[in-house]
Amino acid sequence: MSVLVSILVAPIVAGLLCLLLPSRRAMALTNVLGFAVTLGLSLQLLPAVLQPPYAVTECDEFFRADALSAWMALLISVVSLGSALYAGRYFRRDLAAQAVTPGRVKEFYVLTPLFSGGMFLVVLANNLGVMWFALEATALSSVLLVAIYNRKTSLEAAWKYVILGSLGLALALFGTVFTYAAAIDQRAATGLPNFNWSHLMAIAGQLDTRMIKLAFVFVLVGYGTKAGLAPMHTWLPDAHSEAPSPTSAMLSGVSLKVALYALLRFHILTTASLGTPFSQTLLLVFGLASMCLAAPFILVQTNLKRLLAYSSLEHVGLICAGIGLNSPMTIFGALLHMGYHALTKPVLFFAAGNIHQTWHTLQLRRIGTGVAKVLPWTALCLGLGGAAAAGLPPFGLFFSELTVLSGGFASGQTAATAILLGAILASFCGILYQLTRILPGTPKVARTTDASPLDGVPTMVLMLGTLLVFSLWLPAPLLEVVRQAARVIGGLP
Amino acid sequence: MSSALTDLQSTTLLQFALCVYGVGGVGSLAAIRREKLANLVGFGSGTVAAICGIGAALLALIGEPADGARSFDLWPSLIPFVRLSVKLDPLSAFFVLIVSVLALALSIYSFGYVRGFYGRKSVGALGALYNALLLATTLVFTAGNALFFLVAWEIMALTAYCLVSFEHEQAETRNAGVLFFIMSHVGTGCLIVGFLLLFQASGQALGDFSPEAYSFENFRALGSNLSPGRRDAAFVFFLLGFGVKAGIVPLHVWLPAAHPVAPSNASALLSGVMIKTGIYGLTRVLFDFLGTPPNWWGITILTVGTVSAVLGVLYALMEHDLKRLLAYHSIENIGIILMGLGAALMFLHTGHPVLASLALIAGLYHTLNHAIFKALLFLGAGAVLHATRTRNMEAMGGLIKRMPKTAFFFLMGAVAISALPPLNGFVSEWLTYQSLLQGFGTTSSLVKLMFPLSGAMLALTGALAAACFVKAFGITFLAQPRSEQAAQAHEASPTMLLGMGLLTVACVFLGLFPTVFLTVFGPLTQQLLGQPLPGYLTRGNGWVLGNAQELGGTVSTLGILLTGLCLAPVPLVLWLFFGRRTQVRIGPTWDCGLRGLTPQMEYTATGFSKPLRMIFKALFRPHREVQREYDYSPYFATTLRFESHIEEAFVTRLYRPFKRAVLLISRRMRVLQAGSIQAYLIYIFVTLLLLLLVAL
Amino acid sequence: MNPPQSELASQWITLLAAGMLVIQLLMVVQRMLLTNIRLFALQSVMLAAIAATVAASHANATHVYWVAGLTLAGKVFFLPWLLHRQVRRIHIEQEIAPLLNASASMLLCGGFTLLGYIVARPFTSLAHLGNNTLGVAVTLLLTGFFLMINRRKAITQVLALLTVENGVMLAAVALTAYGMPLVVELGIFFDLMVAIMVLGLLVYRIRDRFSSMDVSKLSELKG
Amino acid sequence: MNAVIAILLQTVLLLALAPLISGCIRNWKAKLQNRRGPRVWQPYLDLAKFLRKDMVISEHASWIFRAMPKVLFISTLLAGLMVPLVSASAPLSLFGGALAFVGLLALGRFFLALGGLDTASAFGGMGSSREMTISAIAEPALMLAIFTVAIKAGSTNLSQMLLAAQGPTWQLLNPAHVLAFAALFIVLLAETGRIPVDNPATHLELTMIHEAMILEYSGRYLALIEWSASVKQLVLMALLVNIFFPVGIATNLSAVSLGLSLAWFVAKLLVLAAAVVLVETTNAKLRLFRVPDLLSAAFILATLALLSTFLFQ
Repeated sequence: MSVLVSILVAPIVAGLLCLLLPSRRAMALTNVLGFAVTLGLSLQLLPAVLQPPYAVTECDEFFRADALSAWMALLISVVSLGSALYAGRYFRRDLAAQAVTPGRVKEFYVLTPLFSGGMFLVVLANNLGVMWFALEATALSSVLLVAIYNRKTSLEAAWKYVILGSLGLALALFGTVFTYAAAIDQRAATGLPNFNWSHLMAIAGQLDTRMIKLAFVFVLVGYGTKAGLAPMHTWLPDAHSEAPSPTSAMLSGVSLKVALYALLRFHILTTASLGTPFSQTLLLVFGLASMCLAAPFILVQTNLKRLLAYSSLEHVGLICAGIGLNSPMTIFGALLHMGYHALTKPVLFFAAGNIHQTWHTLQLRRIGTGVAKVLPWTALCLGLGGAAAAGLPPFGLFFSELTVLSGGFASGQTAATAILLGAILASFCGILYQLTRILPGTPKVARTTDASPLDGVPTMVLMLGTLLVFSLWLPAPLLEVVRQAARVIGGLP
Repeated sequence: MSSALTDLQSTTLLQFALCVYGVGGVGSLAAIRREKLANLVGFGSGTVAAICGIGAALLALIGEPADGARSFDLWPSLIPFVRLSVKLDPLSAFFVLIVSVLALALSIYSFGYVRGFYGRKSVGALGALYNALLLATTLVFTAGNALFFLVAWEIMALTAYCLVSFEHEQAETRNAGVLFFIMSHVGTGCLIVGFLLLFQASGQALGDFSPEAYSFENFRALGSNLSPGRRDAAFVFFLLGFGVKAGIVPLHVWLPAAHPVAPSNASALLSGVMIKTGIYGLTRVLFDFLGTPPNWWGITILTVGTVSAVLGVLYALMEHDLKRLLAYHSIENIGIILMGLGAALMFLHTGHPVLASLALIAGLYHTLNHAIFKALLFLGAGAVLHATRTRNMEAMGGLIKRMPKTAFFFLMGAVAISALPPLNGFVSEWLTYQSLLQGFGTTSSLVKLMFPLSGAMLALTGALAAACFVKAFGITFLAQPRSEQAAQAHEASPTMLLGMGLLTVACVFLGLFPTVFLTVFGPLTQQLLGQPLPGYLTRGNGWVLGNAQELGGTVSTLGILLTGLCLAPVPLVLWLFFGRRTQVRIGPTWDCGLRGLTPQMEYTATGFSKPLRMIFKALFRPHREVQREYDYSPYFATTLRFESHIEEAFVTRLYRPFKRAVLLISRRMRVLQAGSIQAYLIYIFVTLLLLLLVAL
Repeated sequence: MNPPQSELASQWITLLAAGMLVIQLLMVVQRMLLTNIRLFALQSVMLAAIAATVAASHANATHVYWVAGLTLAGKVFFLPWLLHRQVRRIHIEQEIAPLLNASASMLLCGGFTLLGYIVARPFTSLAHLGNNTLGVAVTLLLTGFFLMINRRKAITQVLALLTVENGVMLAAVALTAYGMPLVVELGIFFDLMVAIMVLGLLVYRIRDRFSSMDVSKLSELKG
Repeated sequence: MNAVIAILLQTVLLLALAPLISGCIRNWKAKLQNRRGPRVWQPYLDLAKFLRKDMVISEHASWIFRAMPKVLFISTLLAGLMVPLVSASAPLSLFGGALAFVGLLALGRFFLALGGLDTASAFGGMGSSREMTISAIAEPALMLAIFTVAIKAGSTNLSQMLLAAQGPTWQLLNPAHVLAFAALFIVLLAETGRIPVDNPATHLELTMIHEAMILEYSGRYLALIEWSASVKQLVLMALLVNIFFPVGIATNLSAVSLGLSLAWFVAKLLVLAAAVVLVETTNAKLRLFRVPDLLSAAFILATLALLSTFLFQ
């Protein structure tokens, strides 16, 4: 049963196929088909993961998917499918406005499947070295995606993204080597130690604690840079605001979480071997730092996409802090938050993309008031998405945030949870304050939009609909997967 | 009827009401294209649901209080941790009664009022938001566990925000909406902390932190294992959270900004009902969950209540925008309600349950009265706004001749809010006075001085409220019209008048027959204080209202009214005896020999409030500016421009500096992302070095 | 314990590691771009030599030969040629003034060496071939990081990144008796190649948009 | 049945006695300023004259203008019925105590101010604004004084207060009583528009407060308003006199004791009237913005009275 292999193969094949296909519509269709296949496969993977061995392995333990990776695979495929659906109309309007050359569009359609293929490899690889290699692949493929618009600012953003990214990955490699060395020590026998994560978890007790601690430090700084945790987040707003909207949706929606997933693998390993809350406190500190740092930037932001990027920084910080609080409830809440955020953020970026193409600017002041009058449907989706991102009840983010908060209170860490709540409130006020500057009111100058205001709206409505459905009704298998994934992070099998 | 029957009916009626609200909301949204249909569907369903709500509440209150029989699950809970349990106990039923009575009157009023929006704004959206707000508010009152309460609370805030910024063309509306939503969300943050503190305690008590630990029954059963430190922290957070929504003084800034800009039926709903959710929350938490309160809780709430009452009315006096004036009055009346609750808490502390129930009844009865006469006044103001297209009182005048029925209803509302005898405002303030008066003897410490002093401040508030409404009614309705629109104002449409009439009848009924209505409070005090209705509350076989003391003072508004009617013939007899041959001549008003009085010579709202502005100038810091343009000499001015405004202390001293500081710090933080890649690399390098030192 | 290997091999590895460190310090002070590239090539040769000695001294570490060969082919010939071509095409010679002058940066590199050894001290007790080079590996990492911060030319930043990569590979050799499994080594190597190609492409596109390779010009995105 | 008779008797007493008191005050003030002054029963003649004269009503006036005199008259009478004049138990004591008394006076004042505003003249507006301001500032002092006495009596029922204060006469001179009396005396001056606060006799537009509101009234309505003003004055004085010096109040309803208590009551009223006259002639009218200082002095006195109820026990 080669579900895992086919999940990996589908996007790569789609990417290579796009190399050969001439027309833009065909490439868009292949992308959508590729991701639809991956979505189907990851849905099929969900029940498989819930059976007692709680893990699906293939080609003798090279690929391994437990509940956590199945959940991540699902998110990756959902977000990639969403952005593929949206990309079709998006690039049609960009081509019409000569903002991008057909060569670049082909580049987009080739690189996006490779990008998500890399992400699938990260979540499905059992070998930590291969995981690093997959992350490097995602980094490289997304760099060129960020630099599709050949403007000065996008090149600058791409350069910063690649330099900081590669440096982070170098440090992460150093950390991985350290972990591998820790595994070597006690095996005096001749055989090479197995670098698989499952194997390392099995022998976690006998790893050299000092080396594991040092390894986690390097991995935290390395993968933390890719995940955009607080002091290392500086590339995030530039990259996410300069990339085309479908790419920034994937970057913000799920690529940050994939890097966080890699960090979590090491966090689980370190907790298992050290036993002390060393890695949890670090995650909590960095999570809280990201949230507290994001709030002021959201409040005084002038660029719409940078505002959404900082909001992603805040949400990733919340997830990281949730896992740092390390009680079953907060971890469950954090994972649920990952899912809901992965559905909300793309909608916001798609709406921002529409506004960008209509007003040809992202400066909030120049967009001015009255977006609701010009693009009623996009404004509605941006409003609802903003409400969801701010954590208002009808949408699931409210429940996941409340679960994290009640878990924090239940496990007695009242002070940290209070700071967390403060940061959530601050960023809520920021997002609301900024969105109400542009959404209501009367437009300054009547926009003559060439494209129909319904562009890209079906994708947004589809994703918002799924978010609303899954906020109000969590089907049993999905809930069970998230619970099992929470148990995995908590240290059980 | 056996209690089981009444319970069943009240829950089914409540379920039906909630469904009709939902259907109404969705229906009016669906019929958004055809305005007439949307109006009918939206507000028609509002009316039907309101009637069912009243029925459910009355059945729950009057039927025997079979505890717990009236809770049901709104929806089989699909999400693992939220149990959508709705519970209709006496306290919830009382507040559902308030929201339903108001919903009935407002829905009828809205049929006519919304016609003004045809073609201009989408009536379907207004209907949907209106029904959603009512649904959310009813759920807030009847929520059975903390999570569902917070969900309903937040949806209420969201729909209220959409209603406040319904006419979002003007910038003023948008800013008011944002201020409202931010402050209410910060309040919700405090509520979340409060509820989670209780959840922490109930979780420890139950042993596991399952969703069951959120339910209000477990909070109620907390009792001893709620440590004093956590209890005080929870109290502070609840006071802040509910205080923002209720509009207590330091947190009131959003109220005078948000209410005037909302459409009038919405601002009546906001002022009448949404503010009461804060009061409901405080009552539920203080009397139900946190057990016997320490002394300083009661003192804090009493002080905050007194300060809110006095400052609320003082700022109201200075307003010449009709709806801002009414919004400030909401703050004043919330202050009076809090006086009642604060006194009740202090009596609970000193162990006087009878007095506590009297004070609680005073507070809750004033909540009901305020909801009704404030809604009546807002509807009146809405009708005036609808007719004259302006909220500025200086541009009104003489409307009593063109809108006689609205004027009469507004006058009845004004008499009620100024706590003048025959109507309901007087009765609830009388009960508050009685509880404050008897508070003096309950403790020996100097704290007992607070009661008479807050009584004096309540008297000051009442008198200032009377002055304010003489100004509001006199300047708006009496004398000559000061502007063109006021001259051509037309009477409100029949449905608007019916809505206002309903509320006036309610005011009169609650004023004249308080003893009939007070029986409703029996199960309520039984549930909250374990104390049946105080003995000497109703005397003289139901005619007279006592103050729970054998020898205590009594009042009977019905008696006063009837004796007044008996005395009515005295002026008639004098007329028959002396003045039968006199004629009545209509002549011009005395104009000191000038050629006729012009509307500009009339007294203005600013003029009317000038003496009080001079007396309280330390608080208002009035600023006036006169510019005179003249050709030859300054004594012969060609044009005069006069501008005067007062300084809203809290906005200029507290909120604006805070906002400026926050924005300054945030802009200062932006230097972190200054664009140079070297700086970014240094951040990572320093983090790495710090972590290495930590990990060694 | 590992089979007793000749004293010569571990001496030889320590010498080469020290050589790599010296080259690194030279690169920190060197201002000419082309010499920097050659220094990097030299450093890679030493790394390949270390890998070779490790492979020679262990019976079953044949795959390390592959690693040595690849390092030689990739890092000594292919990458420097690529960078050379890039430099010639953009014909920039002189590195502009770095952030810190030479003496200050030398002082800092001394500090990093000290820190490297403090970090590596608890692990040198592991008695197997080449573990004393861990201190050098950490220093290479830190100094490469500092070089990246210090220089303003894009090409030099790429070079600094490569030296960091060398540091990591040295650590791999030092810590793990026979290096990491082959598939991981291949993966890492292949990634490095693609990374450098992508960087080259980006440098070229930046070159023709900004008409200068000064990284401090890339600071438009603020706030 | 005797309740209805008591109401009728008290109403007749109120209506008869009120003009006499204001007549006496006006006459004595003239005598003190060595003028002959109008006869003591002049107010009765004025009232009769007004009742017989025609009325001129302003064209801008609405139905409130016509309703105001009747509402004022009836509410003041109702307030009067709640105060025990001759017999210890006032006719309407069951229907309302001190708070209802204050409320009814406030109701009268509310409509009086509206009446003033209705005729679109600047004087009416100015009068109502000043009247409402001064009564608002006087309210806390009035309420605190009532609270002091009510706390001692344990109830706000005026008859209860009166019975509680019955004790031996020297006991009446305790500090709480004296201070509360002083506070209430100042409030009396403010409420009835006596010299330090407002000059009843003047027609100088800028100084009159009470007069300004009823400037537009004439004929029958003016009679009703003047009559209720004097009834209000009588009632406030009666409150002062009976609550603080309940000497000679009849407890049983026999004719002899009622007659005796009526005599005592009229005597006490005249003594208080003399005090008011004395104050009026020796003081000049205060500037409008000095009146709040006077009334806050009254408030301080009332607070001291409250403190002394338990400090000097």
